[in-house]
Amino acid sequence: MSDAPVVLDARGLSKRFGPTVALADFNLSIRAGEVVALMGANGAGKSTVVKILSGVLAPDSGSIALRGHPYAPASTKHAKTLGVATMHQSVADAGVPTLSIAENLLLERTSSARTRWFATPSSRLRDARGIAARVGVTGDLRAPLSEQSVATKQLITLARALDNDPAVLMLDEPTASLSAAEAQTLFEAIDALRARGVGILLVSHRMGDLRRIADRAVVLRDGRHAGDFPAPLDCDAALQAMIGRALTLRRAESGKLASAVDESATAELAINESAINEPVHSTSTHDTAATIAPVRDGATHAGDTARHRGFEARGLKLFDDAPPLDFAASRGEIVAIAGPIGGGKSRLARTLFGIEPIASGSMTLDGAPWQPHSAAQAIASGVFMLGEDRWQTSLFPDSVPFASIEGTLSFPFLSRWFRRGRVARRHERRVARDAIRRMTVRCKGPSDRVVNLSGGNQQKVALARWHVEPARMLLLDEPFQGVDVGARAEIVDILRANAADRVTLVFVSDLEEALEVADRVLHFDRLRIETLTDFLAEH
Amino acid sequence: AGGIANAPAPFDHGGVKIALVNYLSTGDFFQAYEAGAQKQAKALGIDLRIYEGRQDASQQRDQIQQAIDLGVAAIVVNHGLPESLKDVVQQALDKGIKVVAFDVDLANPKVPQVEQSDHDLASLLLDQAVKDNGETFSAAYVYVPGFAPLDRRDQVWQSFKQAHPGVKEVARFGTVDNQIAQSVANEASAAYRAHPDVRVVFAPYDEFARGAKLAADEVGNASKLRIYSADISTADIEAIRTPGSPWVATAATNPAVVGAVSVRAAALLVAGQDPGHHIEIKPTLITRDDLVKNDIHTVSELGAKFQAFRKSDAAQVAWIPDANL
Amino acid sequence: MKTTLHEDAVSAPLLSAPLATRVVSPRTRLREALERGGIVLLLIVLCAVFTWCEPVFLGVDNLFNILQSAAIVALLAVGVSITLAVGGFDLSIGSIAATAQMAASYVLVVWHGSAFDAFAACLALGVATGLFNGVLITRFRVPDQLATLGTLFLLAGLQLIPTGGRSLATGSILPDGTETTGTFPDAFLAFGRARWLGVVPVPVIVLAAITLVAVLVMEFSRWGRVLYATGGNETAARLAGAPTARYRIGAYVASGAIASVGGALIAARVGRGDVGAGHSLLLDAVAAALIGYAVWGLKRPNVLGAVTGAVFVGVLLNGLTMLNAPYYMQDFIKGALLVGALAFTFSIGRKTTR
Amino acid sequence: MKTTLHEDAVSAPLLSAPLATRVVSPRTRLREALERGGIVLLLIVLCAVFTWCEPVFLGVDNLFNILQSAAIVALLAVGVSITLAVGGFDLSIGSIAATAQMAASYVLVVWHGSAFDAFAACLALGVATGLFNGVLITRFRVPDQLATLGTLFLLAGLQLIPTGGRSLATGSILPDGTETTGTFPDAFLAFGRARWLGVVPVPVIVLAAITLVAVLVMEFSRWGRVLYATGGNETAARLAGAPTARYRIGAYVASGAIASVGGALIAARVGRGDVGAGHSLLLDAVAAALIGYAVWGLKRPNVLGAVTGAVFVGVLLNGLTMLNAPYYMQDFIKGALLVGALAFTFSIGRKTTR
Ligand SMILES: Nc1ncnc2c1ncn2[C@@H]1O[C@H](COP(=O)(O)OP(=O)(O)OP(=O)(O)O)[C@@H](O)[C@H]1O
Ligand SMILES: Nc1ncnc2c1ncn2[C@@H]1O[C@H](COP(=O)(O)OP(=O)(O)OP(=O)(O)O)[C@@H](O)[C@H]1O
Ligand SMILES: [Mg+2]
Ligand SMILES: [Mg+2]
Repeated sequence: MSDAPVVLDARGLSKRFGPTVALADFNLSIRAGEVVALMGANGAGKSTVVKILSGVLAPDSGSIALRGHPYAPASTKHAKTLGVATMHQSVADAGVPTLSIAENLLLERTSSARTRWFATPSSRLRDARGIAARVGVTGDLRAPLSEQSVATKQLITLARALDNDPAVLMLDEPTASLSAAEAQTLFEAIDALRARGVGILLVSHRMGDLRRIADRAVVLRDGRHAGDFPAPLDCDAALQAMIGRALTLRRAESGKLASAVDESATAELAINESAINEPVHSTSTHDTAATIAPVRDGATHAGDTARHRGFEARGLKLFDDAPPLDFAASRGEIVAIAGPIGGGKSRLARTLFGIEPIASGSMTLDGAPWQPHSAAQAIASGVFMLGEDRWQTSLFPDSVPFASIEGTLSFPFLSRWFRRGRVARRHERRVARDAIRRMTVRCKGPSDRVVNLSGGNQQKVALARWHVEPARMLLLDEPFQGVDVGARAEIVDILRANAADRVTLVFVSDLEEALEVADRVLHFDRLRIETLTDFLAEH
Repeated sequence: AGGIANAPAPFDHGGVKIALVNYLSTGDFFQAYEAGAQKQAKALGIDLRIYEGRQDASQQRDQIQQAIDLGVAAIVVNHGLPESLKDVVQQALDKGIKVVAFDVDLANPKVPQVEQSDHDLASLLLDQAVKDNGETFSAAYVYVPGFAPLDRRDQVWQSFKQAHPGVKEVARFGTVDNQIAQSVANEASAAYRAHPDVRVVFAPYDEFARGAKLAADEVGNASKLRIYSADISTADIEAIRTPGSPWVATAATNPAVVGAVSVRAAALLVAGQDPGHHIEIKPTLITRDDLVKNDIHTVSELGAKFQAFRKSDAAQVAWIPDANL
Repeated sequence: MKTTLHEDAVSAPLLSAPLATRVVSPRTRLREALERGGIVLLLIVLCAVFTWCEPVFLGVDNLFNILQSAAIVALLAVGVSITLAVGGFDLSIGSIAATAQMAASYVLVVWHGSAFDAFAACLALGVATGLFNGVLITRFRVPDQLATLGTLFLLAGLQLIPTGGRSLATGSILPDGTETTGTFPDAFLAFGRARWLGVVPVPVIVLAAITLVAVLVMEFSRWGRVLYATGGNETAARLAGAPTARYRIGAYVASGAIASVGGALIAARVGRGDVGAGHSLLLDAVAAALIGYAVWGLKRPNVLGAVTGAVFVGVLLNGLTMLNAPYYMQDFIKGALLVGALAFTFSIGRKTTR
Repeated sequence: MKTTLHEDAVSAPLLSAPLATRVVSPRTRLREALERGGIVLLLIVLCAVFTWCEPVFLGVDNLFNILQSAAIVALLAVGVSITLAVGGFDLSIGSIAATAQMAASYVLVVWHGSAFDAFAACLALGVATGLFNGVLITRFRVPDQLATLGTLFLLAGLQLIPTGGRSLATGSILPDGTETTGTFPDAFLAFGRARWLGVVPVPVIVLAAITLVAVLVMEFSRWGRVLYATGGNETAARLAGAPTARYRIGAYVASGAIASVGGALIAARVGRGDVGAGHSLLLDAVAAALIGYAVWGLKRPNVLGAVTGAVFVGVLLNGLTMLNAPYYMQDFIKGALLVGALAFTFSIGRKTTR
């Protein structure tokens, strides 16, 4: 391994954005067939590294060598032709929503001057199938990309990255929105590349993933190199280097917030140990079942007592042909609804929020029937939802005048706060300052533009929005997308600290996350809901 | 429509199809023209097909071709660009369809030319201007090239300036942006301010004159100004009559009459009679004093006073019933 | 008009706006100042030049005269800007104005209505058309430009029908042969011609009032925020509880109403109903609204910019006419300045990326 | 543009369905068929009605007559569609055509050039203008509609300058007082007037040829894919290595060139340089291009749809004049049908969301 030739060698990279030092004198070298994990807290500069190496940004200083030759990509295209393929963090950049899957898969080919200019739709479809096969995407490739789930989009992007056999492949948060099974497909693809001697740079917040495939981890803190960790990965040390302090994960129990690194940390490690050699999904969950799940399910199984303070669904059907759902969540309780992508979690969330019609069944909130018919009504009655994929469901593009932190935070409550219409900036700013403090958002001030924040901090802003007003029920759809472990712990704290008097439902596709945040985990797939234990019993 | 007793074939049993192909349809003049044509056609029991003009020469070609396909007996071409019409008109003639042209010179012996003489019209106005203001005055000229009638009136204006060295054109402006009057007014008021010495405004198109007057009222130099324009409508008459109006004279033919004449000429051709090759309708000069003195308020009252204005006996024969415009 | 929705936006540097607490070099500060003030500066320079060539230009009367001639286009531009803000585009304003102008004349001349009736008719027409547009777009999902273009043609035809394509004034003949007898009451004419204290034309006052309201709403009220939010990311706005459909309809109603006021002003000034689809009004208004993007370097639709844009063009035309520039030069210079100013404003604001 | 027309991109997460789980009931199939064929169906119905009222309508001559009268608008619509596909919007096509038409006449009448020279001049002008637009937009970052609107005014003025605003024909006076002596050679006139085998007008053949090429490029070539990709998400296309800037410029050059061919056709048909020509071309072309969105239920700019849209309007106008509908009714009916057809097509294809 270590005698393999160095394919990519970066020295003294630096990048500033105005006053923000995104990257300072950073060194990185990748060998052929080596998988290097790039770790770092939100805003540490990971994406910046990726962008520089892929020719999106030019470094302020520093030099890069690719296969021994000086490498200074003039553009992403140039980078590609030189053999550096990239899968960027944002799915939104990745594809053309208005075009079909097939056309997206072929985007590189059609963009390259070497391709034949004429092609019949059928031949295109054939080529596309070939590419899709590599990541196991099947089915009607003529469907428009805009109708695909986040996961599919991501897989399609990867397929494209693999298509023009790269010397170096960079993946920024590839698994952020992938289910365990999908992640598995991805890793297999990566293993294949590794075998072919491709150097791989992997940015991820998921310890499990990193332990599964990383040969080596490079840690960034505040844009500076903060340590190198060979496999097998010492998580604690790496996390410490990342966050700069000993990480203290909260024990997952409602109410008390006793810090207990040992248990939950080991619990997490337990998951990860087993994750190394075996496929992640099944084994890890088994361990989990063994160690944690029973306790949790015992905790509070809010029954169908009358006057039940909290949320309750009876015989709820999302579609006519879907199985009825019966479940409840009390105030003060955090319930995770976990399951693979495409299982219907978002659908369920939107239904509870009132923007999707229910086929049949009934819902109650604090004993009173709950039948919202619009987001406005839900919000007015204290039911909030954080949608998945922040740039589609929560944040506003920079062309919007108030696309600043404060503006984003106050938007849902404008009519509540400013009855007479005039927006009082001072009040808004006060609220924002407070939120930034509580959420520890890494920014210069309330008037920062959201686009300029790093992925994780953007997510924090989106989350903070639903904490500026008291909620009766809070629905969080994939709240940890692209959020580092440290930030995730912080978010978990915040959720717990505020959980006391509200129902909190977290919809996640990552079991690890579910276990960390929830008092109780319900498994949800194909529109069918069951307690984690039952689910695990079946397997 | 039923036929007319003792009229030559085919008018004795009516239903003759005649097409009126316009180059321009908007504006009082062309509306009145169409109305006149309609009336005369009705009187003759003609099924008159009117093709709208959008000031689009190539569309006018298409429409003439369409009329040919439709198998009309005659085509009246109202304005247009000779270059774009000559060949299609020839096609029509070859198919035995009669053609009459109004205000567009098709230079074709087979095609009678109905004309409101823009030359006379302009000279009438300018002579009046000299009568009112003497040989030397500084004038503002409202003109937009590219419109056949305006271009012909422009030629007169140019030669007039040659002949009267005392006349200085200090300002020239004009636009056909909708709404014309309003856009012209915006320009005019700027011009008036920049050239306080302007005494005469030559605006040979009533939309222009309206704008020039509006601006004069706004700038407040109406008392020092005289506006000379062409064409007339009831609205124009009101504008001219208003106390202290700077709009002192206009020269015009009665578009309704012209319309009627055009249709009559076509009818004669269809009936195999000769309306003559050159049919000219003389314009009339109408001054503010005339209108006030004779207490004229509408175009019809105008007709009552001015014979030439009410009806023209051009292309008029016994069997053609009066259109009573 | 183009929005990019994504995380560490690759084009983020493009979009990133100057941050409150940013240490900036004097050069950047100058650049940003130019970026903001570019067009305004140009406007001032223009005025200076015109005054130098023709002192009358700077006369109070003439300045108000410019404002008056810009007023109507400015009004329409405000309307367009509002619809642009919700991510729409109202192409029908021109014909709304034209139709409103006919409607007013019809009420006055044919129905012998009062000034008030006429004005009410205009507003009703504007609001109705706005609703129509809004419903087409939100309920029937017709793309904005498509829907409003349809309305454009619809109105262009509609306005001709009552009069059979004739202009409307005392004594014009209706299709049924009757001659109209009503007249424009002075009260109505005053609305377009009178001058407050003999100096400020009423249309200018109307413009000022409407602009003020529009700016307050768009920039300082929660309604404005929802409008911009709807334009930026409708889904996000809807999920945050904003009745986006209603707001989009609202925007079109507003632009329709404003346009119809413009129409009333035209009728009152000209004193008759002129046929004409108002295409040139549309073009000028759109030009003004789009110049508005550049005016304060905001690069987004904004009311104040639109009005400035309209005045900009007004100054240009007035000045050129004073200098006796042939009318065909005016369009050219208008275009040249437009292009120049824009290239300047937008390229200067650009930061280097790949 | 983008935001308004590809809104499903934004509402995507609300519609997300896992790959390849589309169950198609016969009802949906019918609905989709209607969605696809809606406008075409309407077109056929129209033709039937017109033929029934006026048998001549279906005559070969008349049908080609319709195509001929639609040809020029159709050409421009093709151009606009191409720019719409890259997420742009070329507002300058109308004035490009008008200017090209003047240029051709100038070459022939003033410079005594050959038919070829004139045609070359047109193309050169179109390409140059397209480049100008493209550079403004890509290099100077001026928003598409803003840049092309500027060009619109620029050309509208420019075309008047050489002749001092006069129309240009044999014997017209130039500003310098000289009288033009050149004439339009028959070779050139034939380009707009001749009929192949005495039946098919040359303009129709030109249209057919250009449409064919455009369809091939836009739908079947990789260039077309990249154009659409650029319009759908420029960042993504650029990241995929497409020289998006160059493609956008290309699109504008193409639309400029096509528009200038349209101009040449006008000149050849009119036989002189007509100042008034082509003032309504822009709106009609845009209308056609936008109807194109609906024609095949594609809901995206597409060449074939644009042409169909133009023919649609051509049929309507031709038929209505045959039925002797007064022209002021025609605009109205045109608008009404437009709006109706669109509401139908877009609402029928609408997916239920809240
Ligand atoms: N275009 C920009 N303008 C200004 N600041 C920026 C810009 N892009 C990134 N930054 C800043 O640079 C720092 C590093 O950002 P980067 O996106 O690399 O973080 P990251 O490691 O990818 O975080 P995350 O894991 O949340 O994505 C952050 O503080 C961010 O605010
Ligand atoms: N009309 C329908 N009838 C029955 N089931 C359906 C229908 N439409 C979708 N489903 C199912 O509903 C589930 C939700 O699909 P969707 O793509 O919305 O997943 P999702 O909510 O985004 O999933 P997640 O948020 O967990 O990733 C899928 O399992 C899908 O098979
Ligand atoms: Mg990142
Ligand atoms: Mg989901």
